Amino acid sequence: MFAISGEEWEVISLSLKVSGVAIGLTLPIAFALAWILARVRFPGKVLLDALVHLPLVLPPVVTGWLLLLAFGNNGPAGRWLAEWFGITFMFRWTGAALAAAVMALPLMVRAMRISIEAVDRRLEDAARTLGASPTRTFFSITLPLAIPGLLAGAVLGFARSIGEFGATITFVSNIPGETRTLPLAIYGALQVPGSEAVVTRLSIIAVALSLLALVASELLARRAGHGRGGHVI
Amino acid sequence: MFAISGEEWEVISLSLKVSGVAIGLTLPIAFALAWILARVRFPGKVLLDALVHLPLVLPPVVTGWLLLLAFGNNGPAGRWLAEWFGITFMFRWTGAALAAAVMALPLMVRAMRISIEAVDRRLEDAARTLGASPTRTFFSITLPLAIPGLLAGAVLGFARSIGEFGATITFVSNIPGETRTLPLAIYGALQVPGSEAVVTRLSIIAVALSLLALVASELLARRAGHGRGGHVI
Amino acid sequence: QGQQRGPLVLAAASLQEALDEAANVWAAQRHPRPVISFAASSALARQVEAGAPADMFISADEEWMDHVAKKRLIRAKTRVSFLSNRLVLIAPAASKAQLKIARGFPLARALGKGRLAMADPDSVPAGRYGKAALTSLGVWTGVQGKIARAENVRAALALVERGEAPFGIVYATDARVSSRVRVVGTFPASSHPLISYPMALLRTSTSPDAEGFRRFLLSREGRAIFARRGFTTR
Amino acid sequence: MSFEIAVERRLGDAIICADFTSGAGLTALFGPSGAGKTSILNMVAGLLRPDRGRIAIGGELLFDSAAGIAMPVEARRAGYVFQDGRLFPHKRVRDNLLYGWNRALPANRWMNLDDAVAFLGIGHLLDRWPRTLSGGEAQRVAIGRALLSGPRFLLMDEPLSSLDAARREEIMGVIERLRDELALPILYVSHDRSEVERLAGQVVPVGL
Amino acid sequence: MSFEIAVERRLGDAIICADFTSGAGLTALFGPSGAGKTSILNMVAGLLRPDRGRIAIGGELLFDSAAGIAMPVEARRAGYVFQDGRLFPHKRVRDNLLYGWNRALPANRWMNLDDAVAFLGIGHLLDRWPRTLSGGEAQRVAIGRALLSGPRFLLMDEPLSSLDAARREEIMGVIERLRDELALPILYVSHDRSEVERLAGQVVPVGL
Ligand SMILES: Nc1ncnc2c1ncn2[C@@H]1O[C@H](COP(=O)(O)OP(=O)(O)OP(=O)(O)O)[C@@H](O)[C@H]1O
Ligand SMILES: Nc1ncnc2c1ncn2[C@@H]1O[C@H](COP(=O)(O)OP(=O)(O)OP(=O)(O)O)[C@@H](O)[C@H]1O
Ligand SMILES: [Mg+2]
Ligand SMILES: [Mg+2]
Repeated sequence: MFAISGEEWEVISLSLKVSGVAIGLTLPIAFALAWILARVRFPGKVLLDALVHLPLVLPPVVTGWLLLLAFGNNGPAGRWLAEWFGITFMFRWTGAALAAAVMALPLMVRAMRISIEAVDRRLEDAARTLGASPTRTFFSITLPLAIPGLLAGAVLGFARSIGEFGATITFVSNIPGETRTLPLAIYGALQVPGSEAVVTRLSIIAVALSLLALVASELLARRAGHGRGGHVI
Repeated sequence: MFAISGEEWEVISLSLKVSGVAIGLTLPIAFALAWILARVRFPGKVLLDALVHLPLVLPPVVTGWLLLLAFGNNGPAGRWLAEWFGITFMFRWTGAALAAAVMALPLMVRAMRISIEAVDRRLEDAARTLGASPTRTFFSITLPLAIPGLLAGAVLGFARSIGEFGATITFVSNIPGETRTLPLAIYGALQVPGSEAVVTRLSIIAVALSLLALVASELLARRAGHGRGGHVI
Repeated sequence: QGQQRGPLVLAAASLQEALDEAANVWAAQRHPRPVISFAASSALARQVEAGAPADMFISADEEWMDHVAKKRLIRAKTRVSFLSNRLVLIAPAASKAQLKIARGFPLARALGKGRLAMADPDSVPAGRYGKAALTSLGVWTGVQGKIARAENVRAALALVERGEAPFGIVYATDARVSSRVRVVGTFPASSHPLISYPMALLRTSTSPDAEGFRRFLLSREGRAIFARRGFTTR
Repeated sequence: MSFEIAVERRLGDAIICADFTSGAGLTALFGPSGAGKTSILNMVAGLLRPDRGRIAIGGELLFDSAAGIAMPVEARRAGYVFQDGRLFPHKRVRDNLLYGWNRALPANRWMNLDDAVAFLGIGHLLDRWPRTLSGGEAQRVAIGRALLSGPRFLLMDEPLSSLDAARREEIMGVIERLRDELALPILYVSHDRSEVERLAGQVVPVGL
Repeated sequence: MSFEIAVERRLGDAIICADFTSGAGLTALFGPSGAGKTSILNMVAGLLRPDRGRIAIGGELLFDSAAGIAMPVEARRAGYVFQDGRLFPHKRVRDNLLYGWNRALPANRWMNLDDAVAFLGIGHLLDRWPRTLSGGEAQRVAIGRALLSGPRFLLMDEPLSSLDAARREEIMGVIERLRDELALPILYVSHDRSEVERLAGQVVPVGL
């Protein structure tokens, strides 16, 4: 049961590539959004907040469909990106990564936001009096103090993207070697009677992958946490 | 376009019931899990952590299938619950609520955990010296200080459960009035070509519901946040 | 409560419109309206397997019906394959592509760099029929690297509707309701196994109306409803 | 004997140890910064576990590593004024003050809110959130909170450090009364020699 | 003129106001708890915006509500020793000390790490995390961090409150040298009359 076929290796490495790229590229965007939502006051903030939550609330198939409308080769965003940056998504792993990123975004933003809101502003004030500009303060104080949320967000997002199915298959369909990630392979297997063994094996692999991410993040959090939790005075 | 039919009202109120019950009942469980993961050290902690993340990593369809195996009328847990408590899940809204709860759990636990980890333990120490038992301290200090994470977790979970599709349809099917929640109704509409208007309307309703939850939580957070963020000394 | 509850029917999602209409007509004849749950045949079959308290199962292919039959979960005598469908090749409505479906027809060349949208040829019934048709026409090896495997027929249809795929293979019933696609050609019935939708009462069935509804679907009136939607009835 | 303390505890590279018994009244811990004064108070309160040793107050045994005894923090009834304030940020001043009071048995309470508020001069602050308090205001609330919990003994870690002379005078007067009238055992940390001379019956040097 | 300060700011129900000019040297703010001393330092540092007023130091204008001028905090070059410590919990003591130093122009630095470490007696703490420091240790690190940032003036809010007499003496000596040799303008808050008498050229009463 645990002999992994060449085809399955392909699925696994594709899943890792898609999720890795999706989360890696989304991390800074998610953090920026979290910071804005935690710290900046502006009209329409609730709308931005709702927009970020959108992929969570809608059935994934609808999100996939919206992605198709916007980022398909005939969609406005898709056409624009193809024209200016030569990026296309349709039927490509880039599309799977986009879907994974969009689905993971709300989880990442929330986790980070909680952590940013817990950062003691008096420490940022102290940094400013010591000559740090707001940007510097952000990178040297706010960001490192929010690392627990950053890591938690990354893990949540990674796990979510490893499991992402509905939006991906609707947006970029299921193309072996391009967009067939683990969940798509699992789903395919589930459609055939008597395929429980394959489903089980692939599911265990998916779980193992995110378990690795989980453990890695716990270790990083422990390292980053050394100085934390103490008294400020 | 915005005339909501009687059937749609049924779907909306069912969705609210399912998500409300799911999140309401899961809230204390999620908080307890978050507290254990944040505070207690024990062997096998990573396993518990992984177990909580499971529904995030697996494609929802697999989660639904596992629920079916465990909580179906022939499943071990399902049989046991039916025998001892008279609770059955198959094709019932209770099953939809179970699926929603399971899918929302990892998000809720994570958000709460971050907040609990940010609680200053020196305040808990102070409460102890003032005569509060560990339990009392938990309820009067830790829990209220973790309210931001609790609220964030509840909103994330609610949004997720409003959007839950794959596990629900696999576990308890798509039965009007019992298990056909908003995403299932949207899925049904998507099966019919040219039904974009219905899909759009139902999607907007789903988004509006979670927007309400979002706004409510922000208001609650603001109220609870009055005393926060200040200096301890 | 006071109103009697109709039989619970588990039906393949692709039957949604037709079966809903049939249920309405049946209900108008002073029967309790059947409660119908539409989902993928695979999900429904697994629910039957898990002891679902339902009355009737209508699958989109014989394989899943065989699966539950083997487990003795249906009343074998009530099993009947009463509907059929045809496979068509479609293109976006604006497409000017002309293709005549025949042995070795140049589908791969017509696709160019584009992809052929169809339900997953390895798992979803419509995809399996499509694969069989293309294989028997001798064009499968040329196009198999150019398939966009969709979750189901409707998703494949959407890809063609949006013009993301230049061609697609769907059921005739799906193609006829979309104004944004054009049927390029119909696959010969002989090019693939017979498409059939089997129906059966479940062993757990308790509803006194289930058999009545089943008969209604098989009646001339019932068949007419499906025929109007493009199904072939047997 | 009020305090019978003999404890040892390793913290990082440092070893904190204390070994003293003291009579009734106020015992001052006196020593340079980093000597271990706060750590000793934490061990007495039960917040820091000694590696070994024995702690008894007024004859009651709170901790004995040899006998495996360690009374839970909340049962010790310490009135601890922390060096770092520790007001509960989510409770208004009134609720901070009453936190321990509400949990104390009525028989154990020996001060009520009005008295505490009066001598600390914090009546106008009762409905405020801790984060809006000035340093000295927060410190006075912390003193009040500790006293209102009806403690059996007091642990005070530089309780008057950021108060002005007049306030200081007043609070010292109250501490003297607690010491004399209630015969409350008090462990007191201060760097101010005049404070120590005025209040302490006994001075224990730490880390000297 | 060192400090030319005329500000007003409403905080809750209280109105904090200050209006004074002072010559070279150290100016002590003296007043009861809650009078507004910390708020005044915050306004000078730029952390609290006055409702109206004007702040100039050594002839340089930092804030003028009439002219709409408000220099950003980081450009003011204040060496602020906070009443509540505020060490960065995620940086070791060394990195806390060097935080401002690294950001200062070399020409603006007037003290180096070794000197600060020596007179504050914190050499053995350089690799420690702030949470492991005692109250007085943390306070000394905070003083060092402010001095090392190469400030143009100092704001010190009870900087010596939890230090023992010997340390206090040493640090006061350093403050005197900064005042006299570098002619740094210093705003100093303390409740200790002897400290104020020794250091201050001028005493500004607040809230009296
Ligand atoms: N976790 C730790 N790791 C290493 N050293 C520690 C740790 N916790 C405390 N210390 C050290 O233990 C010593 C005692 O600390 P303590 O807080 O008891 O001192 P203190 O006498 O109260 O000093 P102060 O008057 O400055 O408050 C200090 O030198 C401190 O640096
Ligand atoms: N957000 C706020 N809302 C209401 N009152 C406030 C707020 N912030 C500060 N105050 C009040 O403003 C006054 C001045 O506070 P400040 O911290 O400047 O006093 P201080 O002179 O430094 O006192 P201390 O010597 O006790 O530190 C205090 O009475 C305080 O309660
Ligand atoms: Mg101390
Ligand atoms: Mg102050």
